[in-house]
Amino acid sequence: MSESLLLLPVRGVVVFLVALLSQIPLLYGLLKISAHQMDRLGPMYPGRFHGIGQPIAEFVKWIQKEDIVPRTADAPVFRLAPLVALLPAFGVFAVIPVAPGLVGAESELALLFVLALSAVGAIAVVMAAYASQSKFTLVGGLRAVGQIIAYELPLVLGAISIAMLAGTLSLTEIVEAQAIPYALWPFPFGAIAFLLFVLSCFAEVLWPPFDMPVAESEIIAGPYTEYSGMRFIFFYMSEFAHVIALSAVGTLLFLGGWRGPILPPVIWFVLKVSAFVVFFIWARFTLPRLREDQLQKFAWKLLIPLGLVNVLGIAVFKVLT
Amino acid sequence: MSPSAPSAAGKTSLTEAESELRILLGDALLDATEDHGQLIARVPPDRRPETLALLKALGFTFYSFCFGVDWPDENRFEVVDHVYSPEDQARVTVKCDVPRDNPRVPTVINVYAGADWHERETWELFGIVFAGHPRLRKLLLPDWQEGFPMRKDYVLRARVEKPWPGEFFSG
Amino acid sequence: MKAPNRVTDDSAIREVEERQRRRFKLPAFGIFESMKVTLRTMLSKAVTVQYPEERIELPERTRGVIALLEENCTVCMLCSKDCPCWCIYIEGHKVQKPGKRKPVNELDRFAIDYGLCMYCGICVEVCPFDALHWSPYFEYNSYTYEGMIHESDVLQEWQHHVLPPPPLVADADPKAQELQQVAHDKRLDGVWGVIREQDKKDAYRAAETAAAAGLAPPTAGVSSDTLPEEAPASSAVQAPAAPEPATAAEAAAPQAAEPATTPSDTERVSTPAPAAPAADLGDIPRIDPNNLPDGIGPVERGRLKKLAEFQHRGEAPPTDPVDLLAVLKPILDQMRG
Amino acid sequence: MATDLETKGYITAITERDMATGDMVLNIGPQHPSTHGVLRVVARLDGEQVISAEPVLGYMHRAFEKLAEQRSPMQNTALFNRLDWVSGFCNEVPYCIACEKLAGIEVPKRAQVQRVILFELTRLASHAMFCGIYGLELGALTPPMYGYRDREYALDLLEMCTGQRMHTNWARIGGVKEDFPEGFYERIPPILEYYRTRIEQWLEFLIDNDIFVKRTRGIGVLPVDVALDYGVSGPNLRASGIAVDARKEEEYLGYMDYEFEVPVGNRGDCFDRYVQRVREMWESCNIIEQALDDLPPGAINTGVGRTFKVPAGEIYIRADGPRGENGYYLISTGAKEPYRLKIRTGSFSNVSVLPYLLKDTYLPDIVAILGSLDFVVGDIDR
Repeated sequence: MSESLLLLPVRGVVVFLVALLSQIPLLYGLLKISAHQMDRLGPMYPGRFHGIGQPIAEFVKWIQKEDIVPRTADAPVFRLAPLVALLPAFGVFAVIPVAPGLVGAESELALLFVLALSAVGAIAVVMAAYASQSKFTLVGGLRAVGQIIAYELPLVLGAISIAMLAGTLSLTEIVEAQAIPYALWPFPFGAIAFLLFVLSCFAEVLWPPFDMPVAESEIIAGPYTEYSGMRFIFFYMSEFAHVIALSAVGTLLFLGGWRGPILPPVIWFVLKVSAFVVFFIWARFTLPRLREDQLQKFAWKLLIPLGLVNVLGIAVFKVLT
Repeated sequence: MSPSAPSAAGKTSLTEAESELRILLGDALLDATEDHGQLIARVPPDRRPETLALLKALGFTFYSFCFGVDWPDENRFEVVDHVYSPEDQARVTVKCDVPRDNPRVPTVINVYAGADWHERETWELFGIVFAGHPRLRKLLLPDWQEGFPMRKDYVLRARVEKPWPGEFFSG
Repeated sequence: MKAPNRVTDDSAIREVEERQRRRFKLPAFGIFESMKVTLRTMLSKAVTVQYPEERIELPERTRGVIALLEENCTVCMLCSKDCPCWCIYIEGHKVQKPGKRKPVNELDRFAIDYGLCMYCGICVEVCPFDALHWSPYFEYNSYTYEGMIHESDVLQEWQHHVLPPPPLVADADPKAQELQQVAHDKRLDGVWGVIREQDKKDAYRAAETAAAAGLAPPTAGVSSDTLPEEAPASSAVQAPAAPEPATAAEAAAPQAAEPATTPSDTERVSTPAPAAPAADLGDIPRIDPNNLPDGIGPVERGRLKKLAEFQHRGEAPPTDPVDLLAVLKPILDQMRG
Repeated sequence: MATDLETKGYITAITERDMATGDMVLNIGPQHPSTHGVLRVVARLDGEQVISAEPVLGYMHRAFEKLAEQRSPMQNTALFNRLDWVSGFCNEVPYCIACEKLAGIEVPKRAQVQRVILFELTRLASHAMFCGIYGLELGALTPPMYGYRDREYALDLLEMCTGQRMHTNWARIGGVKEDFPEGFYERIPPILEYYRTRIEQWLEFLIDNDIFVKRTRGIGVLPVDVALDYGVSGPNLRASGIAVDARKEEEYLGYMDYEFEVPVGNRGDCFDRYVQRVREMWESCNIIEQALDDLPPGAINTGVGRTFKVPAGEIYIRADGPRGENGYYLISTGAKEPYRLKIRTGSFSNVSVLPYLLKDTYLPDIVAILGSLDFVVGDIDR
């Protein structure tokens, strides 16, 4: 017991570093994939080789910028909001198992923890939107809250379906429970849950086609309009951390986690998460965005009923088998 | 003189429009000439809405634009409206003269909703007041702008502030 | 209001609707159509040209910057008069020259304010004496407003970048074609330094000193013979139409070109000398920017031109971020062999 | 109240009214990602719903009509490139035609055909850009890059011929400046072929996309009579279902000789306006092909010099540019400079219909509608 207590800070630091450093490949992939699908090359100069140093350069650029707090803003809330966004997003990393036994904090309720923390982001958005005292942030904040509430439900329903199928909330056990070969849940329950999960992920991280809260062609940057410098990239970092965390959870829930032939588990895990992330980026830069009311209709009239039916179906399925 | 005559459809309908206008407006139609494929009708300023309403009823439904012309020598402004008939492919220009010291002409935004901005533009550039226009505010110019830039006596400052470099050197 | 009685053909919209009906077998299926398009693009080669080290070749007519040929300017002020932006400043004075009846104008100052210039080309068009030319050069920006006012020395320097006007299409007016050909040849003879009076003098003096020093003229004779042959056969067309210094210079230049270090030689990069003068980059063959070898891509062409520029200046080309010499090595080898 | 409005600035008045009602006034622009420059839209919002919206212009007013009164025809063509910089060549041609018609100059056929080729290439470039940019308005980040890329092919041709990509200044009174350079003909057919494949791609990329259809179908419906009333022209008017096209109606540039269709829409919503432009690109390709086929030999200019004076008279010449009816009402008193030149631009009238279109829509629709009108702020403000 004392040993694990001693290791706690070490584990914390490692988790933090993983969360922080994983943003570098994500940002680089984002820049490069988006560039190539736009028929561009993307960054080419920093770091000599194909702009490999661009994420670092971006970071340095942003922290150099002046940190502006608008005069009319509610300063303490305004300053606090980025941290409230960032910390839960990083916290999710603590319970994600990368390989058997390789996890920040093994928990029986890991899935619940993930879902709970990802909802905290909504509070940060509201704080930012309210504290900025700007009309664009107000519209963006209202949209964001509506959206996160609407899409938290399908996300939970998708995850709960899997938890029910696996009979556990522990991510490690969910991976173990997935049938051979590596990723198979009974049809159609798994497929529906997957669909719900993926769609809600887009909405959770505010990426197109569900990026109305930050729709740059309508309301500049939504809740983040008034932010600059360090605080602005905190939001972005939390967004990226969210993307990675949700991709990792998606991998664990649906793609069989670290399981795979020949290659070591960690490699498999990273590969699968990367595939998830690449798909996210690809769709993000391709699709136009829906309108706010269409998005709400989509969630409440289609996804949530679908999720409920799915959960019901799984319950019946579980009883029968 | 014009090398390109308007299309046959336009020609007949222009004459038709002219005769119609003559019948309906009577003496108010001061002058009607056909020039370069368009009918130029001159009416007194107070008959402007009526004329345009007639033209609209005759099928000239496309409101092209309205603008002013400054003739300081003759002490008058011209208000020119241009309408187009998509059916007959004919164009009619309606002109009315307003005195330069009291330029007032009734608005036509009740006839053509699109005249709104064009009249505002003419108002701010020439100072021609369109009586009855509900939103006669600056459109293109800033609020602090004084004077009416398109009048001939308004000097284009870009051509005054700096000496012309094209002046041939002496000596 | 009458309804428009024109025949309306909305088949375009109908087609699209029909297409949608055909395609949308599943709801939201069209999204994958979009994603297919981006995926295809992602896997194909990007169209980006990495500007500072890769350059596309600009067309000859590109209006990049206005170059001045001071010798041709008669200070007639037409350009300055017709400039819509009033951005050309000319100063001059009258001089009575011996042997001339009337006093002649002499140019004191010719400056163009590129902060005002709108690149309309009117000055070049109205110039009756061909003193102004467009060149595709475009890298003359400045951080200050004053820096955008370029005086005649800089304008003159840009003559090096002027390209010969392109020949016209085959079915163009024959007269226009002929004129264009004349202009083309005139320019081709002196793109990299139009031959001016001063050059002629320099060349003449250099030839004289060379003769006095007893340098062997016969080898010079051989190489001077090769010069006109390598250049496109143009002097025939040029001779009647260009009574300007160019013809005289052409006669003077070949004799003068041999002493490898005369200023006129370094100017005349365009004439591909058989043996490269040792003034610059060692074993690189002379690159004639107007007569590049066939079958190379636009990027390589641009690079070759850039290299030619360095060669012209006698500087070593940069190796960072792209080593021009290394990249162009196959082409240079090919040109050599 | 009316006098209040007359004395006070417009915005002040609106704000005051709003203090009373409590609706939110959202200032979109003049510096905003989706207004293509410096257009400003003052929208009164009730939540996401737009109660009313009013464009505010003038941030880019450069007094072109005043400037033109001080300039000779040659200088004016260079100026008018800057009206609508996305389709520069289309702006200078009608002015040249106006001067030519007043002076009774017969333009050589070869020059006419060359003008048509360049005109339609400019239209291709402009529409190609629109097709991409409109994706950005709806939030897709990739299409604008495709739009810019595609446009560049047509602009390359323009640059090869005229020397500049956008501000061509190539049309002259009595013809064009110079003939095409060698190798110009060979470059056109592959590029037309490219554009045809692009059209197919836009169909796949956006028109087939459900989200795109959801965002544009039934949004910003513009009935024909309203469109005519406001003087909306060009693709925007045709998308509403009436085939008004100056190329078919006026005799200019010999457009009567070419066989092409004037496609029209049937609903007049944003989707139709998009399809309209995609379809017009196709027709432009056809026109260029035909023009290339019957390009007669001969002179390309009547050689009107720099001292050309426009004879007295008045004339209105309109042309169908990519943004709509682009016309010049020229009143000349026999001097070099026009006495009065009214510049009728497509965008000005097209944007004037915005208060009608934006009423009772949603906030995101503002952007969708603004984008679908395909305006250029320089063209609005002049």
